[in-house]
Amino acid sequence: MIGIAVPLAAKLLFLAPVAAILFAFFVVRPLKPEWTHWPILLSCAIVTASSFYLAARVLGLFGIAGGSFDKDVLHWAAAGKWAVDFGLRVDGPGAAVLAMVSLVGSLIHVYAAAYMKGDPGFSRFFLVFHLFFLAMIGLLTANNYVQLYLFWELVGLASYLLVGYWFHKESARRAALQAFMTNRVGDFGFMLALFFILSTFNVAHFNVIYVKLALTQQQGGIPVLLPAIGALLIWAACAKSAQFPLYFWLPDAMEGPTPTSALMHAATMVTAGVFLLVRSWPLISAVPYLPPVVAGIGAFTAIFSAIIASTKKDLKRILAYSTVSHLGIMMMALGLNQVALAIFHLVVHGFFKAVLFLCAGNVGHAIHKPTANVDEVGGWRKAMPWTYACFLIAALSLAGVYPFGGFFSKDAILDAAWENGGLIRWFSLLISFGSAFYIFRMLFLTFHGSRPEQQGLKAHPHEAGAAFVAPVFVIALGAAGIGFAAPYVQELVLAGWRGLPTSVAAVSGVLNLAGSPLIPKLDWHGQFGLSGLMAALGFGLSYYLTMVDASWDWRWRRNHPRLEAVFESDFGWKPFVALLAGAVGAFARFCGRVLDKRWWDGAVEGSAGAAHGASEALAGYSAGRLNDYLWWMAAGAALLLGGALR
Amino acid sequence: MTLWAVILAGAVAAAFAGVMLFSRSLYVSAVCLLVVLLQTGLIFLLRGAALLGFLQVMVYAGAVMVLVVVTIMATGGEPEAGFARFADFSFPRWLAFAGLAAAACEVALTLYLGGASSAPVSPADPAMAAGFSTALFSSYALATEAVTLLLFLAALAVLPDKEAA
Amino acid sequence: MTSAVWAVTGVLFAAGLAMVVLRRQLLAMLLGVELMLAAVNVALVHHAGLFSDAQAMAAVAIVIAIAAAEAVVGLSLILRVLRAGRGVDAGGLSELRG
Amino acid sequence: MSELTLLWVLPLGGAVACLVAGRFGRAAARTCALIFGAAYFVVSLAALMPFVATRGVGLDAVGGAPLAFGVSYLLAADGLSLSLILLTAFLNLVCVISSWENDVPAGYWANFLALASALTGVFLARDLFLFYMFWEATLIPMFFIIGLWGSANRRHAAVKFFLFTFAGSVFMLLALIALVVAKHGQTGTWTWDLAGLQGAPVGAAGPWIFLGLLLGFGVKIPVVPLHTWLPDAHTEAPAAGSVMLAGVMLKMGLYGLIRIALPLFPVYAQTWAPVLAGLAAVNAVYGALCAMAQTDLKRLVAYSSIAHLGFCLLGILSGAAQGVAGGSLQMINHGITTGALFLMVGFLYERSHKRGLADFGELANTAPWLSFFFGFAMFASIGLPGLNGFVGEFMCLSGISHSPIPMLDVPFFAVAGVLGVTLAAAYMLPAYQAVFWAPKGPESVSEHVFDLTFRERSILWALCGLMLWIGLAPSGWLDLLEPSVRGLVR
Amino acid sequence: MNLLAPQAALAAGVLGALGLGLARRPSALAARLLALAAPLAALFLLRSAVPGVFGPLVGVDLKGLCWQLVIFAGALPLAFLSSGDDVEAALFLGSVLGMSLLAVAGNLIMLFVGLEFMSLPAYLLVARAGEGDSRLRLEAAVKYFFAGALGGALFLLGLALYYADTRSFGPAMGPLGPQGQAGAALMAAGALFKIGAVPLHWWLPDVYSAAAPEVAGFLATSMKAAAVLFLMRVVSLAPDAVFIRALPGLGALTALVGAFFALRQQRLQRLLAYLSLSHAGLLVIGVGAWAVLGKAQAASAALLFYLGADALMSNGSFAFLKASGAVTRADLRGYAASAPGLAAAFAVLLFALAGIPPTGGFVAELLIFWQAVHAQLAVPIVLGAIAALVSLGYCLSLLRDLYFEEAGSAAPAAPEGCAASGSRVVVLVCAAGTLALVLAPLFLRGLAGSVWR
Repeated sequence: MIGIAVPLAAKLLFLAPVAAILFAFFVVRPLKPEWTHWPILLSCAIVTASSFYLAARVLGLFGIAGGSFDKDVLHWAAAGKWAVDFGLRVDGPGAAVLAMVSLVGSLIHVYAAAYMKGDPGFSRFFLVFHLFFLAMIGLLTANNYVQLYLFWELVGLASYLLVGYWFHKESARRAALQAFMTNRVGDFGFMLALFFILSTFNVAHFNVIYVKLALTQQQGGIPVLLPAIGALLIWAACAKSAQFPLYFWLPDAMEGPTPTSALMHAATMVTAGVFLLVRSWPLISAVPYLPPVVAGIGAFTAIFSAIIASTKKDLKRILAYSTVSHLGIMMMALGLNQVALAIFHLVVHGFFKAVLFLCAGNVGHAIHKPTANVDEVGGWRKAMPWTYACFLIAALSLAGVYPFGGFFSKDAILDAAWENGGLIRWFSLLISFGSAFYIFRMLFLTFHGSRPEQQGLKAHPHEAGAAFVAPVFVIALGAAGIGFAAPYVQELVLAGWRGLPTSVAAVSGVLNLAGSPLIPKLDWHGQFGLSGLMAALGFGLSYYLTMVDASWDWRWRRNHPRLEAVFESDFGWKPFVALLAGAVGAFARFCGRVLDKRWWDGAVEGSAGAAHGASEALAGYSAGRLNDYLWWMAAGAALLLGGALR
Repeated sequence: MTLWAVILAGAVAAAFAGVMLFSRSLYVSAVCLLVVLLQTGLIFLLRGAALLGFLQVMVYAGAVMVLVVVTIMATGGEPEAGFARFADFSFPRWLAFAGLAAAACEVALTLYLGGASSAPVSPADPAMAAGFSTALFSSYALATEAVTLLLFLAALAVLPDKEAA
Repeated sequence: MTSAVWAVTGVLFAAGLAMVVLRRQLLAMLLGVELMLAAVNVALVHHAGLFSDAQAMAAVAIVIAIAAAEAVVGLSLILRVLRAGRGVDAGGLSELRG
Repeated sequence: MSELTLLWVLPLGGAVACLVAGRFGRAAARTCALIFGAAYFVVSLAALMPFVATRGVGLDAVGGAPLAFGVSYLLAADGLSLSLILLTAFLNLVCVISSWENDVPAGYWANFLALASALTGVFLARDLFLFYMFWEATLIPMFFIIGLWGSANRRHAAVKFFLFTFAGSVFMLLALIALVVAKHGQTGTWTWDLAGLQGAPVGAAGPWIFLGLLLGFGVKIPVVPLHTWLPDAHTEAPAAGSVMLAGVMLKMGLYGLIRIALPLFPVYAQTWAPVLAGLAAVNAVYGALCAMAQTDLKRLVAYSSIAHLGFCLLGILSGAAQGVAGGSLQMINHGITTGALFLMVGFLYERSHKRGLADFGELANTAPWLSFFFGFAMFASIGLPGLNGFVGEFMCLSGISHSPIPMLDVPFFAVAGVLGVTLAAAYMLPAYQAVFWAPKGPESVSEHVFDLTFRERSILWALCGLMLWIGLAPSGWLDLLEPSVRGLVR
Repeated sequence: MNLLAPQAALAAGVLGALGLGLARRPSALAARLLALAAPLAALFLLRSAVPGVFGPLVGVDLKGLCWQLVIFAGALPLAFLSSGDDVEAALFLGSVLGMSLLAVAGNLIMLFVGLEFMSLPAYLLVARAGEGDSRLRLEAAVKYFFAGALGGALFLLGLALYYADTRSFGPAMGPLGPQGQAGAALMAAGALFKIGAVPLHWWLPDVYSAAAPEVAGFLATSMKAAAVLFLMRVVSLAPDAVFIRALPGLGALTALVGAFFALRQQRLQRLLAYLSLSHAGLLVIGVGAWAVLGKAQAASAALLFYLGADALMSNGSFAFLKASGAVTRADLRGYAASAPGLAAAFAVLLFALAGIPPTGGFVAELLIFWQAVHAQLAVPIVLGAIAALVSLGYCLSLLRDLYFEEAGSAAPAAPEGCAASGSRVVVLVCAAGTLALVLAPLFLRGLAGSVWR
């Protein structure tokens, strides 16, 4: 569409992983499976370099010219006037997320090489892991909805295979299935939205859709199906980004190996939903009542899952609910029309949440388990100083403490919510409080406390080695310092949109990006002060309940088993979903075994039986008597005669 | 005059046919049939087909009835007492009778509807009666020959089966 | 006249038919067959005269001959049945059924 | 002999040759089958090549003077026909190679080649008499394949299969006759020529004729109330038989719709479309629901076929370019994907004589290649983008959601279709997990399941390669098919 | 005199056989040669026969010639297989002669003569021909005889009524009066009895199942062909006869009854008998269509083709019973394993009987249905289709026994000897012919111009 040649870097984004996967699968795996990660790590390096180059290109940094581009490279399918072409779109939001994904992803690859060493499925893990990486890159560089959907499904596939990686475990199998099925339920919306988009706009390309939509809006209206499209896309995003009501798969998905949880179920894959909404924001924001819905979903999910996170004991589950909460925050930002903020928080969250997960992985590794329970650990800050340090940095970032990354992104969002006013203003305060509470509760329980209820003292925790710590530390540095990149990210996002001449007018009109602040105002009197206060309150409360009244957690569980059950079932939502799934299953069994097999096929088979029965019944009329025969002949002749005389 | 003679012969024939139908004894039935056939022969005569009447008497009375009687004798003569005249059916016997009676009524109706409209009766044409015998051996020769051959073939019926031979 | 002839034909034919259909003994049934053929002959002869048609006369002659042939075949079959020890009762011939 | 005649005579000759070679032992027969299967494949490929060059445009035809009864020997091929024939030849070859080690008599190979011949005839015939002959002739070899080499309940399944499908086709035959008679009433000449029958004045009998055709084709597809022969037949057939049955024979129904019913009755094709599409939607959803309830792996795949053909039907009925083309492509796709699945279920069955979901477990550890290929084909089957299933389903549903036909453009059909896509995962994945992931149960026969041999892997690489090829670059295939079905686009 | 050359040949055959009987020890070989030579000679002489009229009795038309072709062809297997003596040869040839006389009959009297001529020897043939216990054959013959006699009498009454109304033994000049209608109906009853239409069919399964298989084949083919022609002749008498309207319905009913009764049969020959009955029903539908279509040549060609195909299918399938020695369905189990060639031939015949392509049976059934559709006989067509479906059901279950089941413990011993190998030849030839008949459109191309315009 645009007469710019695809730069080599963009090609390498695909060529390197594909080549690495093929080489690893066909050559390395049969010969030396434990070396599978080498070609893949090489590919990671290439991809990271390429994506930073592309980000620089979009920004025009370091004298690299070219900017954004959007170009078709493949005629995928065509019939008559209907055609879907595949292409590459490298623009601001894409490049920003791409840079984070490739950097964090590559480091997690390095971590995984150490973490998964010696596992019998090492080779399989790396292949699928890298396949995911490839799919995520594809998702971020897709230039149309169909292509986006393609990679959207592929990341789902990778998620399925990795959540079910330890398939001998019942829980892992169930979690994998649940993850995939829930995403399928979301994809129901996405696919339907695709069809509506295609039938409304006759095209799936973002930039063309933006222009067409802008033209329609200039004529003072929106396409009939647009509200449906928007709602369906939001639904799809809710599944992928684990928003209420479809959030429940993500905590269970922690059954996968820790690198998977870190990369896919925290830093990157789950943000695909947010990314989809960013891409679709011109469409969604054109329907006046949809953004508040998005904001509402986000805010509710953020608080809801923060509360549940506060009650969990499994480290990875706490982090999973935290992820859900932060994805809610991103959605909230989108709902408030703060697109750039949403992307920025997406990037920042990717850093600190990856660190938190990898630290949890290190802790688990110390007790030779995929994940740890707070009952099994405690007071390990001395034994695992590096891990502790990284966790602390990330926790501070998550809680939004200046100058860590989270402050710049999360508090900016809360700021925007405050400015927005209304109910969401008070939600933002609660989120601030909740985030601080659950993350510090986790920190204290894991690294500080040493209570009799915990068995951590009996274990002998230790750092697992440089390969486990170094990548984490590098990411933690990113988590600490990323806040200062905020201006660049803002510039990246805006420049990205600007760099596409055919759509710039439409986009700037639709998005109204200019007014969005990326840096939270250091306003001590307003939201900033309040949210800081709430965070401090959360910190204090968690300190009191874990360090001062050390056994409080165990006590209330013992005293209020029913209350715990309520938390355990996510306020009853999980049983409800299970009930729904069970109902579908029961209906399917009815269809398959009763309706189809017993009734309908029974009727079909019965018709053969009926024919035989009729035959047997008729046989009674053939007793072989000659006089019968003759009588019938006379009767027949008489009937003919009677007919003839009529 | 002829009409009344025909009616009389017919009535006699009908009466004997009835007896034949209901008689338990085969001898009686056979004799009744003989009477009926003689009456039909008489009707042939009355209608000017003397040759045919003669043929009727010859063939039936002379040949067929002898055969029948011989066969009756061979089968052991009269049935013992209590032997049912009428056959059993797969359905109630009255139904068989009723059905057949209905059919007979139907036939009667047919004849009534059709018979009345026929042409006036002319006296038998002697030339025609003579012409008939020539026809049998000229234009109807083929049929005659065929029937002759058929009679030969029918005669084969009396030959025993080859196993029996 | 025609009506009378047809009445005779009808009554005789009906009696023959009843004989064939209703009677139990095979021989009686055979007699019925003969009666039916003879009954038809009455009508044919009458109409031959009526239409002055020698063809019909020839037909009657042929029918008589055929009736004789039929009687021969029938009687021989009945005798065979008898010799095979199956009596002369039509009711006994019901092994072939179903 | 023209090339088109050769296409159907060659495998038939192969069948005879196999029988003759059978006199010299089983090895000779199978070698013969391989040679003829390969030759047939090469010839069908060669026949398709000109169409690749012209991007599917054109027609290759054999026409003869009318014979008795208004019948004439008319064969014609376009992109659609030849693609389906190529699919037949390919799957036939797959069947031969996959049964290579089975110790079967010459009749086995002969039946497969005869089946291929009849199927080829169906796709070539342009004379309805000829078409019906080939159509019914396909039943005979399949009857024997199921009945002689199937599993436990094969006898019943074979009879049921034959009887049920014949019940449909007998009404189709009556409809064809009525069509011919109607045309005769107009022109005074008897003809069975498909082209010559266009625009026959059917009058009041029209709906009945159309219904008769639908019955014949609908049983074969199968459309939902007419489907119960399928699970039994597929389940009881030998592996290779299921491959041909699902891979090609089900396509006959759709092909008949595309080639005969819809073009001959363009008006009914529109006015009845909502009803038919409703049935197709039911197919998609109900097939999936039934599949969810199955405990027999092969039965499950069989029900998945019902669901998949629902998508095809939706696309073909849509009257939109992408739907029609996608529907035809999905015919090919389904042949490859479901063929592969049936093949692998067959491998499982050959090794263990079990098919139940509960009879296996942990195969991913002991038979990694099998689990890899099964997973691959499974994801293709449930419509994972990047593999072939997605392309077809996507285009079909895109077509139905943007249909130019009145009443078809309501979102209901697209919603039902997408629901079917969604449910596909709900029956496939649990089955996959039960067989390949879950721990072995007490009744497990997994220890008998050794991994795929080189021969089996080679077949599956070919099939999976095709899945990937069509999934990533379907445009070449669409170019081939689209001109043939353009007539159905409103 | 060319007109009656085939009949003359047959009559000579009959006389020869009768003469043979005069010898002290009649040569069985000579009798068999005679039985074979006479129909072959008749077939040969048929080539030079041309349509024409000879006196009031003989009217040879194209239909009559074609039908004789089918009749003679259908009789050949019995001629070939007959293991009988001179008496049987005479009876067989006499019956064929009767059929051919019926085919050339020019008026009703000759028709009646032909009817009785073909029937009387057939009764005796049923009683005599065949091996083993004659009880059942005798019972069948008696039943056949009485049914036939009643049918003949009904026909004769009809003839008289018709004659009284029209003063003619030939086609009616004007519209029929009530008497004529009644006569036509009764004559049709006689013809329908011969075909075996419901409810005049009861004798048929008994006779076909008890007679020797080859005789049953003869009755199911030649006799049925003659009966169909007989019915067509009656229909031709008066186009306004009311009974014609009942034919399609009766045919459909017959097809259904045949199909449903066959379903439960365990004895193969009885099953084939009911199958034949079902086919007879289809033929009656065909005759009905032929009448509706104004006696179109295409329709009679369809009937002829059907009968021709049936001559192969029925003869072949009955001969299979003789060749295999199978009596009940259980005997068929696993038969394909022990005699693959014969089983394959029987399979072909079964598919043909069920009307499945690519066999001649399919083309035949198609042609009949075609005529019926053309005549717009909607309900009979659907009923006929259902009957075809039911027929297919048991043909398939026979195939299932044949191929898919393992042999039972008491498999029948394959009959040995000349007769068995002769019947094997018949089965194979019939199967091959049935297959070849599917190419009918090809080799009937010449006819297409005249009949199928």
